[in-house]
Amino acid sequence: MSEARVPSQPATPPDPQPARRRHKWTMVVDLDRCTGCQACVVACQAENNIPLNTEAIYLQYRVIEWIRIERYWEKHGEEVRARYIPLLCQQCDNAPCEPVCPVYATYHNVEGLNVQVYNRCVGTRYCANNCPYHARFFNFWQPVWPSTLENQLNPDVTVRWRGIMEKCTFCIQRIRRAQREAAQEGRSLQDGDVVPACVQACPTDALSFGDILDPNSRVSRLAKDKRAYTVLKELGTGPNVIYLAKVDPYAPAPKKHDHH
Amino acid sequence: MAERGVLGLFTSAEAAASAGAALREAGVEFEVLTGSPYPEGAFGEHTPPHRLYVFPLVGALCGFSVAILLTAGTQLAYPLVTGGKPVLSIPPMAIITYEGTMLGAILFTVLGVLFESRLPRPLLGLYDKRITLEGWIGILVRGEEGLLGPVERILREHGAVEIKRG
Amino acid sequence: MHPLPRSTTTTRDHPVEEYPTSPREVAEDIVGRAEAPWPRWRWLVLALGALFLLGVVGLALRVGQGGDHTRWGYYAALLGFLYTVAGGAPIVSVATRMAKAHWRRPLARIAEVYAVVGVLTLLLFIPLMGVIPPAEGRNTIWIVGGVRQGWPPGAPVAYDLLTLVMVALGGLALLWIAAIPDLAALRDRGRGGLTALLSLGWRGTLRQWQVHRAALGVAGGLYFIAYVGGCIPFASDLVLSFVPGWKDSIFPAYYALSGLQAGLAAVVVTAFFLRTVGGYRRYIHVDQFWGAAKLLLALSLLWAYFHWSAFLTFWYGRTPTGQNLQVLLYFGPYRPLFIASLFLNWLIPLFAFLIGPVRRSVLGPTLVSFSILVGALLDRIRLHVATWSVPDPRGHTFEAVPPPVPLGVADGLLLVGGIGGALLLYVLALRFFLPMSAWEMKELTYLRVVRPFLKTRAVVLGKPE
Amino acid sequence: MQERRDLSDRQINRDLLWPVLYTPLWFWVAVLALGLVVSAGAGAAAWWMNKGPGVAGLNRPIMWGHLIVTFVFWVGISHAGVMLSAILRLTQAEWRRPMVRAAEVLTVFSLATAALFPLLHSGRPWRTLYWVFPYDFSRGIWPNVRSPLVWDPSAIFTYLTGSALFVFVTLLPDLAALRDRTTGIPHRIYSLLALGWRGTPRQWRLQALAGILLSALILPVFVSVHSIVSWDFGMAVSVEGWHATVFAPYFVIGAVHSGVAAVVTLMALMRWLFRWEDYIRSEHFDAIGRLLIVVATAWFFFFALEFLFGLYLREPQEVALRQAQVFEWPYNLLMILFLLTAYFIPVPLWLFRKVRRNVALMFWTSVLVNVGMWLERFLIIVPGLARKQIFTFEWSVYRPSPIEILMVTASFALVALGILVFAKVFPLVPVNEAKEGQVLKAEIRVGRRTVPAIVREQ
Repeated sequence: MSEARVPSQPATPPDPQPARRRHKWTMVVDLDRCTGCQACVVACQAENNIPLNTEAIYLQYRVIEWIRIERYWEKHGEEVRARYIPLLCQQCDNAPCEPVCPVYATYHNVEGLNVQVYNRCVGTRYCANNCPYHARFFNFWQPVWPSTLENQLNPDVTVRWRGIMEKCTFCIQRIRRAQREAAQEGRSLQDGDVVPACVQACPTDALSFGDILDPNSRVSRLAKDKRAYTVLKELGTGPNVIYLAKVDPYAPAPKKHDHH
Repeated sequence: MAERGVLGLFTSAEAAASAGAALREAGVEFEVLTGSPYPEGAFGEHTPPHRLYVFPLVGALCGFSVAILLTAGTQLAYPLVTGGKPVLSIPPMAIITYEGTMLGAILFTVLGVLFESRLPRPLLGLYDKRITLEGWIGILVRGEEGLLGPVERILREHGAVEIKRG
Repeated sequence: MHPLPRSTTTTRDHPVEEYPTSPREVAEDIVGRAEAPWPRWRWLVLALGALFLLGVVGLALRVGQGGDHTRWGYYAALLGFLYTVAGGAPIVSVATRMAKAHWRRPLARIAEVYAVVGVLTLLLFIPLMGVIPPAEGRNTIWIVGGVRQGWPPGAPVAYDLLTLVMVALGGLALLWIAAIPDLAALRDRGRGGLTALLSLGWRGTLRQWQVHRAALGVAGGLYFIAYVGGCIPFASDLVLSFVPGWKDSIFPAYYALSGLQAGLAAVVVTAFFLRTVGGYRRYIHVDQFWGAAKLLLALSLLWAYFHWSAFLTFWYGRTPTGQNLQVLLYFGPYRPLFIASLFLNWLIPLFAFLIGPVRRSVLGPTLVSFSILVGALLDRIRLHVATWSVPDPRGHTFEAVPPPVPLGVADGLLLVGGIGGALLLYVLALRFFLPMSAWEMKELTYLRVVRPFLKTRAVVLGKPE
Repeated sequence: MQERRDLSDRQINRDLLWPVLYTPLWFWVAVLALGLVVSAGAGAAAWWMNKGPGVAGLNRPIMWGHLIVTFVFWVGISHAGVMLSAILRLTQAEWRRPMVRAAEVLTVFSLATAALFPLLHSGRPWRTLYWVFPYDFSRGIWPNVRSPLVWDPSAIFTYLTGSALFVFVTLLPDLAALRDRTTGIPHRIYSLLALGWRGTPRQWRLQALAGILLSALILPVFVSVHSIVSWDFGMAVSVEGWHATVFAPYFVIGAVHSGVAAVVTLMALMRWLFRWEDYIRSEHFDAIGRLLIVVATAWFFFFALEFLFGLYLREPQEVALRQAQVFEWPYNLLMILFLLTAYFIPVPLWLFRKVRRNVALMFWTSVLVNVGMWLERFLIIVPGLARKQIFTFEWSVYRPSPIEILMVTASFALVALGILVFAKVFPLVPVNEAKEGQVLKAEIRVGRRTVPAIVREQ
């Protein structure tokens, strides 16, 4: 039986496809730098043809934000502090959302990305239920843009249809372009070639993106920081988004559910 | 009429039973037609053995193998990794294989029931509506003219209210 | 649970052994032989007594070696085995009596007498009270126990003790109520002392019978609730809460169910011995083994079903805790035990009982029941020893799988002696309470008649409201 | 069993076959009314498909709502059916006779109705074919067998096929009776369906065998079906309150609870509509009431387990979920209603023999049970999603839209319509079972009293 090979320390899950793997894209979020300014949210909106989140949509709880700023309050004795944590699809190695899809509309590709196949999706919404990070978004309505905005749609990104699921792709279109350009120049990808929209837009440089398999890439170095932790570690989803805890006399030690 | 035979109709089970016993003594093979099930051998008839239990087993085997092929094949045909689970995940296969096995068993059982009770039967043959409508009991003997005469007499002796020849 | 009509099994002409047909035969047979239920039973008592002494020695050793709870796994396993098997057996009589199944009648007393073992489990628990770590910081069903220090007072052991007391008392009450008419019969044959006392001057008036029937129903229901409900704190405090972060809501149900399965198996094996050695051939027929076999088949399927539900949930969830749990319980050092009980409690019963002739025989169900009993013991060892071997039960996640705990001399002696002691109690009680419920057998003599039906013979079963 | 009457076969035919042979006015009225409701539901579904899933009250993270609740509900109802008839056949309970077929038919129609909902509920219903069937040879991408949503169709297909065939096989002798009773075109049709049944001992014996063998085969399927439905939720590691090991047996026993109650409702209606007082007698309600007490209590035990161990680790999200279910509006009200209707009102009532033998009371209590069981599914599914993880910023509320409510209502009408039409075409109480009951009826004299008894083959 395959389960017989379960390791006794599964916090780092077995790599399902080590042979074919060339990259393992990873993002590092330094919470000490994040100011919750939402620039990343806007940049993502513009880059990925995300439908407009009007007031009505907000009131329906049907916002689509591939990256969002989670706001929560930390109470320390008398004073209450606002805390921000940018949350996006964690591109989990053991993504709970993948196996539950009946039609293989989402699966794990060799670059460690959790990809969504729009035209396979029938919209059972099971993946959204099974995503602990609330990182999957459903097109309840047919997305429409005012005619003035139609020309700003990104030609590299599919415009989704109603009734299907979507989520952060780590700007896979930019990854592909970087790879193409590298190939044309006959060189291999270097660290910093791939810059997702949110990373590009972050004014405080709180977000960094790269290939964790490259030992001297920026994310590899940051991931070794002692502040590094992953969200909801106890679920064993193996996220590829690594957070660096806030440096703060009040900040709790990096452990699970530091939302209180 | 396809078959040559005589059908004696009885209003009471007792009469039919005694007639059956008499026929048995006379060494005549006969069949009982009733509108509702009676305990086995109630009319002294003997029912040939059946092979119904073979059918579900065969069906289960077929269903099992088909399900195994389908589940294993579809996982391997397009090896997509989901959730870090092995490409050939046994537990989900077990579930669907279970369903397939049971489906095969059920289908074959139904076929077996029809086959063993010799249905569907194109022609009704010697029969009488009152068997189901009035709860009469029919005793049917198939055979040659020479045999049918005495049989008919036996049936009448034991109180057959009506005799049908075919 | 009536036997299916013969036409549904492949054994066409099975020799029909007849039950006694008159109440007085029953009285002669059963009540008459009360003093020596079966030949050479004294020797049996002596042998079992010797085993029990071995157990006492084992306990002494275990206490002498000291150590924390990790050393007491096998002892806990013995306790769990006795609690579930002996606790589950009386349910057999309760449930089948509720279903008005006639085939239960010869088995009812055999099952109920197992309740006396409850006293032993109660005594066995007392040494553990000093060993079980306190509830603080552990997951327990004592909701506040983990949060507020030392509340509710004495959690968990005090409540487990209470549970065991309730089960023991409930079982004894059920046994006693069921036996009153027979105790009266013994009294009338001149057995005095406790028998006469417990028969409460029963005279068998119509009113007394009505009250008796109602009381039996109530006692049965209460015992059922006591046992199944008791499995929640028992399974939680003696298994689940020893592994940090193990959240398994089906487990108490599984614990109770596997107990029922093993309890029924114990009843079948006992019935077999009473039939062959004990000379109750006219009372215990194939009917009984057949009916039990069908129940055992159903229980074995449920056994696997509960296992599968838990296994699948953890396998699919893939949380670190869940995966470590599966290593600990299924794929790690205790794998052989798991495989063994998988065969003994599921595969063997399943495939044996799929065959009609095996179901409808005396030997078949007996052998399968024996395998179930062995499997149940191995299963309990796996569960308790594995979970108790975790050094620190506090915390919310289960990080490291501990090494296996070998079976020591003391543990071996304890297992042998504990089971021997339980059987000793059982045999003594069997002599006191009669191995067969005489009044129910008398009832059968006029509720079950064999009549000619047209040209065949048929059994006519009376179903009083 | 005191009220047993002697009935001639002719009498039994007349009593049990009349709904097939004559059509009362109320039948057409009922069909019309139900048809209207069903078409309204169909309209709602069409609207959903046309405008998009936005017309539902769903949102993030509450992606599943009324339609999934109703799916689980109807699958649950479908379990009674065959389970009841199977258990009673296997145990040869004499009181099974009038209710087996009604139960099986209820199974078939409720299951078929349930199967509609996951498809209608999806984002693109018109593309769900490659979810349900492995047919996509061209692209070579098949259904993902690792997904519980693929286990569902396989289980439901097996169960639906099995129970439909079960109904047909046990219907054969009654089809023969109808064939002999009717004339003209109906006669032709029934002759075709009866497959030339004559009622030889061999055929009858195989009937008995089929009943028992198919029951034995369908029981494990029935257990698996609702287990798999429960795993749609139990496998979701991310939803607190779904990922519980007890879910499979908890759902199954709950399904039995709601289903047996539904059979009681149906039997009461049959007794009233078709005037079958001689066949569906108070003693039957008594027996099934006793069964209900046991089932309900077993179910409550599992409910207690689920709730108790839901709080076992006392993690913040566990506590938050249970707080929502018990204390927060509107779930607190629903929780109270659910507990009262599903257990604390009916079960104490059933303890009284008088109540169990009172058809009207049994009818209303059984209806209550199913109100409660619907709420149970709602309280499992919706709050679980509303408090999914500790991201309090994302917690939301769910208000069903008229569209959803319309579709849910229509589902009830659809099941009722199906059973009504079936009752028009086939006898809803097995005629041959009733006759056999008369044959095997016996009595035993004990002293001055006669005890009702039944003949069993030696």
